[in-house]
Amino acid sequence: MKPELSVNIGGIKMKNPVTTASGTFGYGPEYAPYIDLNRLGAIVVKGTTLKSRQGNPTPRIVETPSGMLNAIGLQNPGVDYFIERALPFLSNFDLPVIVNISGDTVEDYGLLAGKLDSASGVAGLEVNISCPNVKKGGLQFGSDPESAAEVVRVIKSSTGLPVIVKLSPNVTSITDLAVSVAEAGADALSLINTILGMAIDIKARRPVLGNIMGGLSGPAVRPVAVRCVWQVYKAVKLPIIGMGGIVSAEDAIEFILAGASAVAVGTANFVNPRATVEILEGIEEYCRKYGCRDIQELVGAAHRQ
Amino acid sequence: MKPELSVNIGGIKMKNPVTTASGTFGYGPEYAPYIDLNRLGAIVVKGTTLKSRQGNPTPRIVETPSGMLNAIGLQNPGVDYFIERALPFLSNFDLPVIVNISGDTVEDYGLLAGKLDSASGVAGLEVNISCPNVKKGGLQFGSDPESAAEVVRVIKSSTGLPVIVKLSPNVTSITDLAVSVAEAGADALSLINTILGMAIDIKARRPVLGNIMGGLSGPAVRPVAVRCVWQVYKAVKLPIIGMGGIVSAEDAIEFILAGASAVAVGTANFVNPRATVEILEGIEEYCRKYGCRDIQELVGAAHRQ
Amino acid sequence: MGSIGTSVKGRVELSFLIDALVIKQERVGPGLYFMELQAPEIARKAVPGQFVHMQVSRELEPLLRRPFSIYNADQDKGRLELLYQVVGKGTEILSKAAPGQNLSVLGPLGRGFVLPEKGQKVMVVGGGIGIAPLVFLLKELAAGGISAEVYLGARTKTCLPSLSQVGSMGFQPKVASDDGTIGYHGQITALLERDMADTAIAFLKPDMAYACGPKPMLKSLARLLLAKHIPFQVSLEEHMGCGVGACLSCACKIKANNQEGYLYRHVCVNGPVFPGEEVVWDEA
Amino acid sequence: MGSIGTSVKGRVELSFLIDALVIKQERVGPGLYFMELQAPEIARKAVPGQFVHMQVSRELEPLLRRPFSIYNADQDKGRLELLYQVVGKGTEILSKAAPGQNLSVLGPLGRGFVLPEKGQKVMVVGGGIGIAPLVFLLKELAAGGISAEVYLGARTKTCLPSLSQVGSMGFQPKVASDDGTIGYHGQITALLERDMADTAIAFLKPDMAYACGPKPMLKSLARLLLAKHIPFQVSLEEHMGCGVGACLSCACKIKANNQEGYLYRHVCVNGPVFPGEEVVWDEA
Ligand SMILES: Cc1cc2nc3c(=O)[nH]c(=O)nc-3n(C[C@H](O)[C@H](O)[C@H](O)COP(=O)(O)OP(=O)(O)OC[C@H]3O[C@@H](n4cnc5c(N)ncnc54)[C@H](O)[C@@H]3O)c2cc1C
Ligand SMILES: Cc1cc2nc3c(=O)[nH]c(=O)nc-3n(C[C@H](O)[C@H](O)[C@H](O)COP(=O)(O)OP(=O)(O)OC[C@H]3O[C@@H](n4cnc5c(N)ncnc54)[C@H](O)[C@@H]3O)c2cc1C
Ligand SMILES: Cc1cc2nc3c(=O)[nH]c(=O)nc-3n(C[C@H](O)[C@H](O)[C@H](O)COP(=O)(O)O)c2cc1C
Ligand SMILES: Cc1cc2nc3c(=O)[nH]c(=O)nc-3n(C[C@H](O)[C@H](O)[C@H](O)COP(=O)(O)O)c2cc1C
Ligand code: FES
Ligand code: FES
Repeated sequence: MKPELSVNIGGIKMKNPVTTASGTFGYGPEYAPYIDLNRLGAIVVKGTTLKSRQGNPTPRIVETPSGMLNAIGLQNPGVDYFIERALPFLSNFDLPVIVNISGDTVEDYGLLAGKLDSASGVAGLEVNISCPNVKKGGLQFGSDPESAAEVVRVIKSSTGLPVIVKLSPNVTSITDLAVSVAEAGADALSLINTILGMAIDIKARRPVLGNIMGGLSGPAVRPVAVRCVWQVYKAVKLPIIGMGGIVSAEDAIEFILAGASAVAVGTANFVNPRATVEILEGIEEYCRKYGCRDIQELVGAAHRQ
Repeated sequence: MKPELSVNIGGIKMKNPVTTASGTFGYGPEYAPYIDLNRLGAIVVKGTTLKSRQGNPTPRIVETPSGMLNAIGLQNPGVDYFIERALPFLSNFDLPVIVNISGDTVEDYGLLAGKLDSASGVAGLEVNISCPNVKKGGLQFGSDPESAAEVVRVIKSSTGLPVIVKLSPNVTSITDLAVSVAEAGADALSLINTILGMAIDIKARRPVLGNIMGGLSGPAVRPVAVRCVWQVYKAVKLPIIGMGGIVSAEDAIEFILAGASAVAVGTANFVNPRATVEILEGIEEYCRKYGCRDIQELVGAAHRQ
Repeated sequence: MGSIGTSVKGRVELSFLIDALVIKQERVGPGLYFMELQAPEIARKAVPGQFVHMQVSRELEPLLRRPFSIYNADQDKGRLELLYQVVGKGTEILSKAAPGQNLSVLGPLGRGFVLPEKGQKVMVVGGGIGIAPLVFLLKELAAGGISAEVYLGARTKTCLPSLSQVGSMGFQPKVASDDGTIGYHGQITALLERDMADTAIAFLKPDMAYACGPKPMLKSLARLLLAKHIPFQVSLEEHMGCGVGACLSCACKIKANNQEGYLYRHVCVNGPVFPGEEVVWDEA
Repeated sequence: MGSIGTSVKGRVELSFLIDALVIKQERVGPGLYFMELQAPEIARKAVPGQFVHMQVSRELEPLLRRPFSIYNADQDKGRLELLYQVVGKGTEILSKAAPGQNLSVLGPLGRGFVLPEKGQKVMVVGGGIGIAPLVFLLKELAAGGISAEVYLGARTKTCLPSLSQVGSMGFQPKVASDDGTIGYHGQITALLERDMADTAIAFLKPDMAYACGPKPMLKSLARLLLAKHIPFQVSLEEHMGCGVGACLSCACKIKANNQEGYLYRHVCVNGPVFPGEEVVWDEA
């Protein structure tokens, strides 16, 4: 019997719980040669801003033990270009498109939401208030519950699209943030964004990354991400998209048991371009093996033992 | 020519910058079969509390990608036992003994400091306000700058010993904490303690650790630790003992270049009981290779490029 | 918590960190491997029940060492033997180590079995891979001219590669298998319980029992032995960090006259062998 | 930023993720290895200048793939050849892959060299391991009956294992080594500069130059070629995450008519080969 895998993330209907982590999957076409995009539960595209951004100086990436640091700096062609040139490609597929948005100011978020609200083919917004790699905005909204709530309120008043708020682990209490954005009207939560880190080149005696600091992702951060999902699941009732170091179906299940209704695959795509699909197949297999008829049975199950 | 490796950590004279991370090296005798303890710059012993503590239920440890989670829960025989039974062993060696202390209350810290002040053979205190594995105290002092400062003031009024404050990475701004404890009179800083994380057993569908959450350590956390040292070095003038995922001399140099005056080796001891000494030798070699006559030249050097 | 100092002295003299050459690596059953290592210092000092803490490769992933009981130590050749089951990443990597390769081995660690006096009646009960430390014990018993009743259980016949070896030492092991492919069809503790009850067999109450195996087996066994007031020693397992008493990971509950009724002791230094009467079995 | 869509179509048809059998692994110089892989789909589609993104092992540490230029592609046999230098952890592990092992290979990736028209005068300049993609290029030039002035430089004689191969294709490479063990004693760009200035040699201005090598070499070369208005194509390197244009890690500055004077383009999809005139060399 095929287990029921569909999930509803704050109004976004996904045929299965596997999606992509923003910034690790481009806009879709990059991975189309290797997997059938239609098999994804949803796609979350690269972080989009109001105006185009060049991004940070190089090097933008450095490998670390079981992980990597990135400091891309939100390079992207801007929301208008995105709507005109990237979105049409995705309309060829039968999958919800979630647009990850970042602003320098609260107003930016409102304007972005407005533009995407009127674009066709957008299923929801993922609000990045947690990017550690840009100077203005980014993490500054994500580390203060009140600012975060303000961003959410402005977005909610600019669009009827489902709003997923992406939280940062670089805070004293991720649950305070979660509670605050939930009260402000968020429809779902994504966690986690990368953890602030850095690496130093001991020969050159200077930071490796052009931006000095970057965001840690990959298997190394998984225990932190699972903990965040666990804490937030306890604190708020919103559906959670869990991410951070997922490379296998077992990892994905760990997030689901901790409380995630869906999972996003990030860094793993770089290692294995078919990671998303293989993880989906592994989840199906786990359900069959353990007699789970509906993935819902697993969501947060580790809290109930 | 032998490079000058001695460092002074807030009044504690270390013959070289390599010490041990509290809780990973017992009280010294555990590793004496494998290395000459006299070669260490200092020893930081297991976290000590006023009364003996049983610690957390098992499992207390779980391996994660390039790291591990622990939730020991500060098992220790209490400060009196420590002074009577563990300290004498260390008096056989020519190395500063730094005692890591944890309290449930601010008063506890004062009492601990008082008792250790009058014990002979203690070179300094490392104040753990950042343990994620105990319910009371621990991290609660370490995440609020004002509480942290209060702990430091009470300790400073109870002892003339050098006071090293150990900070947690589980905060929105580690520099706020650093500035606050510096103003309260801390003589040095240790960073970082472990990062809060967890793991779930997907067969049993429950958290692996008896304590549910634990602290992440090992190479996986190194980028986060280096970042913390970098940020804190910029923010305060106190000497820093850097730690978090150091397994090789290269890793140690990374911390020193980021701003650490000394380094502590933790999880690596479990993997290689001779790690401390091998790291020390590697630092010496690096100095020779790059013509560095005094380790001081390297401290924070990555900020000056 | 009297472990500071007391357990130290021994180890200062008795434990070594060495690079050991893999002499032999052999598959001896389903997922079961036999490994021989050149480790003279360790082989010379090892006693039955002690273990080694092994780095499965030079890479830092997986990070931690893995503990394995000493299956046999050949002092003359300076060799250590291990018998291990592939259960996860670390043992998988270990099983691929080829002869000629070096592995970092820390040992011998922990406290072994307290051997019986000559003339004492002894029973040895092993289940699954828990048989590993008992074979070394049986070798020492045989060398000391001590006979023993031996009970060995496993999932299936092919998981009992040590049987002929134990036989050649002069023991006549009673055997059980979960699937009935060899010996009694069922658990080894069920066989033992039957024998203990069967007056025809004239079961002689031993002076000391030695046991190692999976937790559920040890629990059943403890129930049987405690009921008959048979003293016993068990080798326990816990997840380990350091293996040398530094990290306090490998805690197990041992009965104590304190408020809680127990103290945490540590498998790596206070064990792995503990007196069975002192273990808190409900929790185990 | 016109990369969305444009660079995509090609890749949908032309790139593959396959498990490739290691056919041959050979040490051909100090830390230099030659590897042959069975990868028919990739070999069939590859053009000179393209690269593959390789997982050096099945383990997740080191985590990321490593990019390597295609040194040669044998369509008939369905084989790919790589020439690589051990510089760190990943290449170290790769050098231990034995024939018979499978490696995950993603490719062919990126845009290769734009080949010259028949009759055009061509120059090829390679330094160190940068020679790797140029050998495939030279093979195609030879196949197309195009002759070329070839300049190859390396640290020392033994770092030039491709020399005889290039010779057997009919080229007469000019050679330089840092230590003078072969050819000109000094940098390859110094030799080239000398030749360009030497009227006796009658240096003929090429219609197109192709280059790959360490950044400092490429910079010197760019200076020389830009001064003489010689068009050139260079293969660049940047640290890579995905290799397919998804992560935007591998940025390099390409001149543009905007406020900043440059745009970031990406080595993995817009390159690795770029027109030399368009690269911002001060930054590179
Ligand atoms: C004192 C002692 C003696 C042992 N003797 C033997 C022996 O002779 N033969 C044998 O096959 N096995 C023995 N074991 C069990 C053996 O240590 C584990 O099977 C092994 O560590 C599993 O590693 P893995 O990476 O394959 O499994 P994974 O499950 O991937 O390991 C993950 C983590 O859990 C730990 N772990 C998993 N299972 C156990 C376990 N049962 N005990 C302790 N830690 C565990 C691992 O060490 C590692 O840190 C012994 C354990 C102890 C404590
Ligand atoms: C398009 C392209 C083609 C290449 N072709 C070849 C080739 O044919 N032969 C060859 O020997 N080398 C080639 N390289 C360089 C090769 O990718 C690196 O030497 C290799 O990645 C180093 O890995 P490591 O783990 O041994 O080194 P480490 O220094 O341990 O690697 C650490 C990280 O840095 C990255 N890195 C280190 N050096 C480079 C580099 N020069 N370029 C890009 N990333 C780097 C690694 O990929 C890894 O992510 C090429 C690079 C690129 C971008
Ligand atoms: C190269 C790279 C670029 C990223 N860009 C974005 C982004 O634009 N917006 C965003 O919200 N998160 C971004 N992230 C964070 C990921 O979406 C994800 O939260 C994080 O990487 C943790 O998941 P992982 O460990 O599976 O990669 C980026 C991560 C990486 C590695
Ligand atoms: C098993 C274990 C026990 C620890 N106990 C303590 C402790 O008692 N007090 C303390 O301040 N830190 C404790 N720590 C934290 C370490 O001292 C260190 O800050 C941390 O592990 C990071 O360093 P590492 O990655 O090198 O291990 C403990 C860490 C581990 C792994
Ligand atoms: S494993 Fe560290 S104390 Fe036992
Ligand atoms: S490596 Fe990811 S965009 Fe080039």
